[in-house]
This record gives sequence, structure tokens and C-alpha cells, in this order.
Amino acid sequence: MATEHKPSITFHPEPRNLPGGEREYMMDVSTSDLEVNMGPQHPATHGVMKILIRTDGELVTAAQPHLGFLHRCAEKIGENVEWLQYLPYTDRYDYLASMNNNLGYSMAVEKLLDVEIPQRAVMLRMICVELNRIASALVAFGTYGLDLGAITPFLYAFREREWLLMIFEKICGARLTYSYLRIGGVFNDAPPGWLEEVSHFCDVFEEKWQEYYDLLMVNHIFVKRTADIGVITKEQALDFGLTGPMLRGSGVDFDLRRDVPYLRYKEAYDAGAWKVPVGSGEKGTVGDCWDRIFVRVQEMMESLSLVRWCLENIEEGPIIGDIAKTLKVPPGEAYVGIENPRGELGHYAVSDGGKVAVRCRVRGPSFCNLAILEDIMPGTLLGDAVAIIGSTDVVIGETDR
Amino acid sequence: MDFQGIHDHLRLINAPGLLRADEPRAANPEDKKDKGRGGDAYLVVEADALASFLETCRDDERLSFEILADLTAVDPGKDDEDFWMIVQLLSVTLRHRLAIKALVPKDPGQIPSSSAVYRAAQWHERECAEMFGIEFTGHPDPRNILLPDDWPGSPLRKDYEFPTEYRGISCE
Amino acid sequence: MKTTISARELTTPREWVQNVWDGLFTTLAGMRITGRYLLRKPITIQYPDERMPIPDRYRGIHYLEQEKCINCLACARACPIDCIEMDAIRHGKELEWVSFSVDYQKCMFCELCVYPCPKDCIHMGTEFAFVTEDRSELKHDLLSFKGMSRDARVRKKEAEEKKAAKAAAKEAKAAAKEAQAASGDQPKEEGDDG
Amino acid sequence: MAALPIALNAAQAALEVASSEGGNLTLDLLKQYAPESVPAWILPLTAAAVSVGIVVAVIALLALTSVWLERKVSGHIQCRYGPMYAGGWHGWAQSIADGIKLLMKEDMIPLGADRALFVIAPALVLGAIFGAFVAMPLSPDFFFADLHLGAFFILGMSSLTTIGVVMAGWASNSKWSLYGAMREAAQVVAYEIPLGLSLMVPLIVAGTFNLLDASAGQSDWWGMGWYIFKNPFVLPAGLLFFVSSLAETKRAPFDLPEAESELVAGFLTEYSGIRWSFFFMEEYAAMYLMSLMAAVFFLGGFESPFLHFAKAAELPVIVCNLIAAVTLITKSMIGVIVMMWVRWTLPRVRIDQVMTMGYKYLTPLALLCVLGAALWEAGKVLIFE
Repeated sequence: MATEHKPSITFHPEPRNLPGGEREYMMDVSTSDLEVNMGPQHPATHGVMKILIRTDGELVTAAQPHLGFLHRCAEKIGENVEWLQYLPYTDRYDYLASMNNNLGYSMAVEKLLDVEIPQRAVMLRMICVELNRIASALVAFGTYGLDLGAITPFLYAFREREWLLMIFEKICGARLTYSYLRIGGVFNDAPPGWLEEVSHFCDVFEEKWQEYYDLLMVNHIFVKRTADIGVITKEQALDFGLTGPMLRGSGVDFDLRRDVPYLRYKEAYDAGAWKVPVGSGEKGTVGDCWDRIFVRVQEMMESLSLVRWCLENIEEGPIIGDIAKTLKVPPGEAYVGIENPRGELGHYAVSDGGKVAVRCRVRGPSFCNLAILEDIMPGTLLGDAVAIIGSTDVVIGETDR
Repeated sequence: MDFQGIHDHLRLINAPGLLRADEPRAANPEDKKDKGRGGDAYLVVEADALASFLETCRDDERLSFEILADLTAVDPGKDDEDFWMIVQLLSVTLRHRLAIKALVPKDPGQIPSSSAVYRAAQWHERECAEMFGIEFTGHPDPRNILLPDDWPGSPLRKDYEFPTEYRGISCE
Repeated sequence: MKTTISARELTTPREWVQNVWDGLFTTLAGMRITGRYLLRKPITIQYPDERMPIPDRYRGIHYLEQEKCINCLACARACPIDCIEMDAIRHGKELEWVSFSVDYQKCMFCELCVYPCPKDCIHMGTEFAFVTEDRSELKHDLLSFKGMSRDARVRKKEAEEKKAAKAAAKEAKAAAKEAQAASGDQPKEEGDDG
Repeated sequence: MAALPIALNAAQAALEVASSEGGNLTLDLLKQYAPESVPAWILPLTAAAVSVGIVVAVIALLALTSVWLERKVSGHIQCRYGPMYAGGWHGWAQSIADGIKLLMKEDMIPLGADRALFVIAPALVLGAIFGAFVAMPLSPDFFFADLHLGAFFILGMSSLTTIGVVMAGWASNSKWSLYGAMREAAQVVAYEIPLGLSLMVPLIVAGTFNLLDASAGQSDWWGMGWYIFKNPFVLPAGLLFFVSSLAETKRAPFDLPEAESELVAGFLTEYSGIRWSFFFMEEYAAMYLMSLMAAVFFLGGFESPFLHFAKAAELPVIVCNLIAAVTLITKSMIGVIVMMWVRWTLPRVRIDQVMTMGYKYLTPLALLCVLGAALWEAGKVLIFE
């Protein structure tokens, strides 16, 4: 981004005669734009990302994301460790939705292995993944409030997330990097009383959700800060390959869980257990920041009812399929895209029949969702820029992998 | 539409650059070295025609692949002469997927950029370019995206050697 | 370039009144919620004085049932980052432990080392707080004792005694056999020696 | 460095005191008990110095308490405790501990900064707000300067802090600081108008700019003759005053000059240690100032039934003064708590919305209130007299 430096002030000494005898003196005040590094250590970038913005006063005229500050060579590591050993690394790219990452990777390898997963493991997977989706949406909602200056909703959201993390801690022993879903099933069965606690959580969470809605989502300042801001049209969203809430916020009714079904989502959908929330432009235009964040907030409730459906339908049984201790994956290539809280999380695994992958590609949804900032940030104010970055809900661990 | 249907339709409309279908197959019991191939089915496409092939896939009404979900490359081995260029397409309205493979010779490692067809390809191509050293001709913004601008080598190639030092920082 | 600055748009009187009303009303609604919490008891706990219960499956610092361990290296092989190192000298069936260390600078507490253990002897503990000023201290030695355990020593001694007894018996037997042979077939043994 | 503006203010206040005709408790006491050998011109100066000392002490104490209070209020709103350790009971000494820590910190000035301005700015800000307190009476008989144009003086002095903030933002040589400073300038200019206009409404009812007189004017109806009850336009004006004062004191939802998620820390980005805490003190002192103003002009000032009955029972003057002071502080404390409550509830307004709100919403509404109040008062005069 090269900045044009114009002379700052030009005088036109000859006055212009206006009708009525008035004289107008002209003076062109032209200023040069200010280039600011927003990040890598800026509170609004949710981690270590840099956005180089050019501003004309408060107006952002150009924006360019710079990534790579958190690049940890996940794909290269995948080519160097065994299939099962890569599992803990999947936790670490989208660290807010580790269960989903585990699931995506496991499913890609299972597709190559062609192994059947026991029903109980499927249900446990679904419960964990959906609870994780709620936890992730809570962070998205909370930090979005924080971006816009509302600190309290963030702490309310984290209060519920804390409970969720404790629930995860009980089933797998970790609070953030779960490594719980494994190739072929899950690692542990639910401990006694765990399913009841999840069901109790569902009941309590429903009340709290209403609180979030009243406190932040319909707040007039919040609505004015987000409605009509950062509008992504449907065409733009598709062109940029946006997925997940970003796509649905733009009014596209598409959810991988329903439309390219996996696990038992289709069955639950047909049973009416959940819906796909789509942005409708309730407070402004379709595809604005409010729509995107509201899709996430609604998804919490949908995930909740999915969890309830799973709790009703879970049955006793084994939790792991027929999996050898040292995995040797038959040769082949498989791409599996699953619905991560941020969009389509794709895992593309190539095996040559050995213990180690030939290629372990991760298609991070945040990576693709972030690209649209270049397009929608120019023309907004500095405060809007923060709102837009927040509404993309990027996890830098995943954009950089 | 399933893979077969998509393949047939593309044949029917004479899609540019379409070579063949690469489907998973069982192991050949007579040849002990051949273990078969599992996983997805691919359409193999001529590398130079990839962009126009994608355009066909996007614009054809019966396919309408609106989203380019993923674009990546694979280095199958040190001795292999080609990179595989893997493109995953996704249709939102018709709800089907398609995996496309194009073979890009390692020497010279050039392929026309698809970012004019799908804007989503732009960042994926930047990543591919720095990780594999593939040059995307006609790319509007060919900078590194994840690696520093002066990072030596292309890390995801199989013949990549880890640098021992980067700007005076030991990488051992 | 698109501009989305609402200040440039005109506001109709109706919208104006609506904005004033909404602004007031939703602010008060929000303040009602926060005000309610202001009067309630907090849910947090005062950490060093009270602590949250740690679940049984918590993945903290490992602990090793050293008596059971057979130095099979299954855990070390399963570790994605090779942070487990173990070394033991084998005396017949008994082990003399030299080291069993986990490098907690690397360890990511993934629990993958626990599953492959054939003797079920390495576990994740509930201890999680370890702060140090020296990096070398992060390499924990999980051994509760070095060298051989008392039981192992006893067993080894017993085994050795047994072995010695066996050897003695064998020797005695051989001697007896020899004595028997000496009386009978001598040239055969010479042939063996050759 | 804080000494310079404070000294200037002290001198100003001293002149005011010396020239004012009304009595001042300190001055009266001095006049009464000072030995005759002391020259007469020293007495007002000494009185002024003592008064300023008391102002600084009281304001610093109030600011420290309110920092602690803010943390407790925000903590409880967010389901947590806030400070609990320093000092024992609910961490009452937290602010003191923080203050000591801030004093200990390295005094950093960025390399490219304009050193002189960078150093002067926090002192100017703090001095201005302390100067404003000179005109603020603490009880009917304990005040530092009984100014005829007290309200005017306070508004003027408190808007002087803007210059300090702009100075700080400019001197820091940081882009984020500059944004913060420019926002502050724009915001304060926009909100001076509704602030002044909404204050006009009780001033019309009171008929005076003098804070003591304004407070005394609310003593009827057993001490409940507050201006908000006397004229229907004072209550909406009070709300407008509250909102404008939030903007004036840079409190959320109008904390755009700081805007930690947008501008890192705005004009405070490059400040640290005790200089930073000067800005912090200023914020809390300004909150108190605005709350005290609101208490005096809208909520009855010193007047309450307690004071009324105390006076009726002919309690000693000192007791009455004490009751009055406690009443005023309590009222302002409530104002401060409501300000905190609002802060921890609302998201931040965008800069153009701040401007819109100031110019398009608050100013017309305040004008309406002024007009209405004036007509009401005029009508009262016409009908009853």
C-alpha cells in the first residue's frame, strides 16, 4: 500500500463571486492518509494478527490482513508423526473448538480406514461437538461484546463456558485441548452422572441465553454499532468461499451438518431436533455484522436442542471401533469437511499405506473467512473495523495453523 | 448429483481440460505391490485448463459449484515428477461436492491462477506458492502469506531441508 | 468505495423518536439485568483459599507405578513429541532403574502415552501447578526410587539363590553323571572337547 | 510537576476568596483566632492555601475510594468479587497499594515524544479538575470560594482538561494516541453544548449561578423542594445532564478517547506509572465533580428532610454542616455508582454516533427543556404574582 503524498494545503487566492455580492475564497485542504498497524498486538485482533489499515481521519480506506505470526507448521508436523499422534495437534489450530477439529481429522482417517464407529461413540461425539460449539459461540459472542466495549456480557458468557469446560474436564481431563475424539471412536466413556449434568446444563443455559439476548443483542447501541455494518452480500460470500455462520449470516441456507450429512445430524434434523438459523436482516441489511453474530447466538440454542436429542437417543455400547493399536492406513486420499463453529473445517489426508501421512492438509474456515476483510473494511469507520473483525470470529491459531 | 453424474455431465458439455476420472479401487490380488486406493473419487484435469474448467463448473446450471472450498497441492514423493493440485468444490444450492486433481510438473512448477474465477482461491494459492514453490501465473497478489517474505525453500516439498539458521536465529 | 456511515443518512422524525425510545428502553433493560447481579452473591471462588474440585480424569503431571513398569517403551513410542525418556538395566527379570523422565517443556498432556501401556502403570495425575525459574527443573523424573526396588532385590536374590541352587543341583547332577560316565564311556567326552 | 497548575489554581482561588464578600469558614476562623501581629493580607492567602490543601486531600481520597468502588461494583455486576486481599476487609486498601505500585514504576517517556508537553499534560489535566473543585462547596458554611458564577466556573475549568488530553495525545507521538486526542476534542466540543444547556434548566428555576444559593433555594417543602420536583422540565434536563456528563468525563459508553478495543488505550497508550494515574485520578475526580453538580442543581444539594429537621431542632451549626456534607456526598456517591452501573452495562458508541447523539438528540432536547422551563417559570410568575 503506497501512500500518495499530496501537498497539504492549496490556496486559490482568487475569490469566486457568488450571486448576491458574496465572495467565496477557496482553499483545498488535502491531507495524506495515515497508515496504521492494527496488530499484531492490538486488542481487537483476537490474537496475533496484523491488519495494515490506511485511514483518512476515522475512515478506513484500505485494509490488508497479514498472517503468519502464529504459524506452527501443523501440516508439516502431520507428515512427520503417526496418524494417531497427530490428534493432539489438531486441538491446537482452532483451540476454541478442539472437539470439532478432532472429529474432522478422525473422520478423514476413518474414511481411508473404512471403519465403522459404534453408535454410542457417535452419540458421545455429537454431544461433545455440539457442547463445544456452544462454548465456542459463547466466546464469539462474549469477545464481540468486548470488541464493542461491553465487558459484562463477556464475563457472563465465560461463566457458562466455564461450566462447559468443567463438563469436558470430567469426560476427558482437559479444558481446552481435549484430544477426546479419536480415530475409530472416543477415548473414554462418559463417567457416571455426566449425561445428567449435561442435561442440567441444557436447562440452565436456556435461561441464560435469554439474558444475553436482552443484555446485548437487542441493546440499541449494539444494534446501531452492528446493523448495516460490514455487509457481505450473498454473491460476495460465495465468491470468497465463506462458510459457516459467515455464509448463513449472508442469507445462504447451507449447513454441512444437514446438507452433506455426517454422524447422525440428518436423522436429528428429520426428527425436528434442530434448525439452521439464517441471517434475515432483522435489524438492518442481510449479511451485516448483527446478522452474523445473531446466527451464532441462535446456533447456541440449536446446538442445545441437538444435545437434548442426543441425550434422549444415546444407548449403551462400545465406544471404539475395530482399530489396530499401531495404525496403518491403507493408501488413498480423502477429504472430509465438517461444520466447525466457524465454517467448513476440511481435512485432506493422503496415505501411501504407511504409518505416517504423505500429506495432511487442513482447510481452516477462519483462513478463508478472513480474506473478506480486504473487501468489506474499506469505507467504514475505525470503530466499525473493529466490529467487522470481531464479527468474522477468527481464531488465529487456525488461520496460521 | 453423485460423482458419476457430475462426470457424465461434464463429458456431455465437453468441459475444457477434463482428462479422466480417478476413482477408488480395490487392490489387485495378482499384483502384491498394488494395494489399491481408498477415499475419494477425483476428476483429473489438465493443469493449464484448470481455471477454465473451474469456471465451467461454477457457471453450469446443473453443477453450480458456487464455493471453492479448498485448493491445495500435494507432493507425493521425492522422485515423483508432478505435484498434485487438489481443488475441492462445493455447491450450496445443489448440495454436492467435487474433488478435482491436476498434475503440475515440478519443473517448471507453473499453473495459471484461478483467483479470477473464485476469489477464495487467492489466499489458498498464495499458501500453495510459498509452501510448494508453485508459481501461479497471473496471480494478483503473489506475496507470502504465512511464512516470512525471505524464508528459504518451500517447506511442504518432500525434498525440503530444514534451515539451520534464519536471520541469525538458530533453528536447531 | 462504499460508505456505511449512518451519520450521513437523514433521520426521519419517526426514527428520531424511535431511537430515543429504544436507546432509553434497552439501556434500562440492560441495567435491570446487571443491577440484579450487582445485588447477588458472586459465583467465583477465592482461589488460593478455596479450590475447585479436580475431576478424576484430569490430565496433569504423570505418575508412574514403577513397580509395574517393564520398561517396554510403549509410552515413549506413542508420544507425539518424544518427551518421555526411560532407561533401566535389566538383571534377568528384574529392572534396575536409571531414569524415567518426562520433559514438561514439551509435554502437551494429550494422554496418548497412557493408552498403549500394557501394564497400565503410567497415569495422568491431578497435580498441575509447577512453576520454576530454571528450565532444567521442568524435566521431571517420575521415578520414586532409583536402582532396584526392595522387592525386586529380594526377588532377584531369591531368583539368584534359586538359580544358584539350580546350578548347583545341575552341577551335582553333571558331576554325578560324569562320575557315572567316567566309570563307563570315557572316549566320547574327549571327542566332544575336540 | 503537578504542583505548578495547582499553585496557579491556588493563586486564582486565593484571589477569588480575597475578593469575595461572602464569608468563608476557614477565613472566618483565621480572622477570629489569628494573633493581631499577623498582617491582614496574609489571612486570605493562608485560608486559600488551607482550603486548597483540603480540596486536594478530599478529592484524592474520593478518587481513591471510587477506584476501589468501581472495581467492586464491576466485580459484583460480573458475578465476581473484585479486590479482596489488600488491606483485609474486601480489599479496601487496593487503591493505595496500586498507587504505591504506580509511584514505584519506571518513569517512561517515549523516544519521539515531545517531552515538555508529555510531562505537562497529566499535570494540567489534574490541576484543571482540582481547580474546578475550588468552587464546589462541601457544606453551607464550609467552602473554598463562594463564586457568584460558580456553575460557570466549574464547567469552564472541567473543560480545560480537554486541552491536557489533546496535549497528551499529540505529545505521545503515537498514532493511536493522536486518534484518542482528536476524538476527545471533538467529543467534548460536542457535549459542552447539551451539558451547559441542560444545566441552564435548574439555573432558570434557581435564578442563580451560585452553588450555595442554588442549594439553599431547595430548602422548602421540608427539605424536599428539589428543582426536579419544582419544575417538570428539570427531570428530563437532569437525564440529559447525566448523559452529557458521561461524555464529558469520558466514561463508557462514551469512552472513545480511550476505547481500549479500538485505539489500544487512546491518548493513554504511551503513558505509564504515576503520569498515567494522574489521568485516572482526573477521570474519577471529574465523575465526582459532575455528580456533585447534579446533586446540587437537580437533587436538592445539601437539602434533605434530615437537614430540615436538624435545623428546625436548632442543632449546633457544626452538626448541621456535617449532615449537609454527608447528604451531598451521599447524593453524589449515588450518581457515581449509577455512572459505573451504566458503564458496565452498555457497549461503546461509535464516534459518529457520539457526534450525532450530541448534536441531533441531546442539544435539541436540552433546548426544548430550557424553553419549557423558562415558559413554566414565566407562567408561574404571571399566574401567581
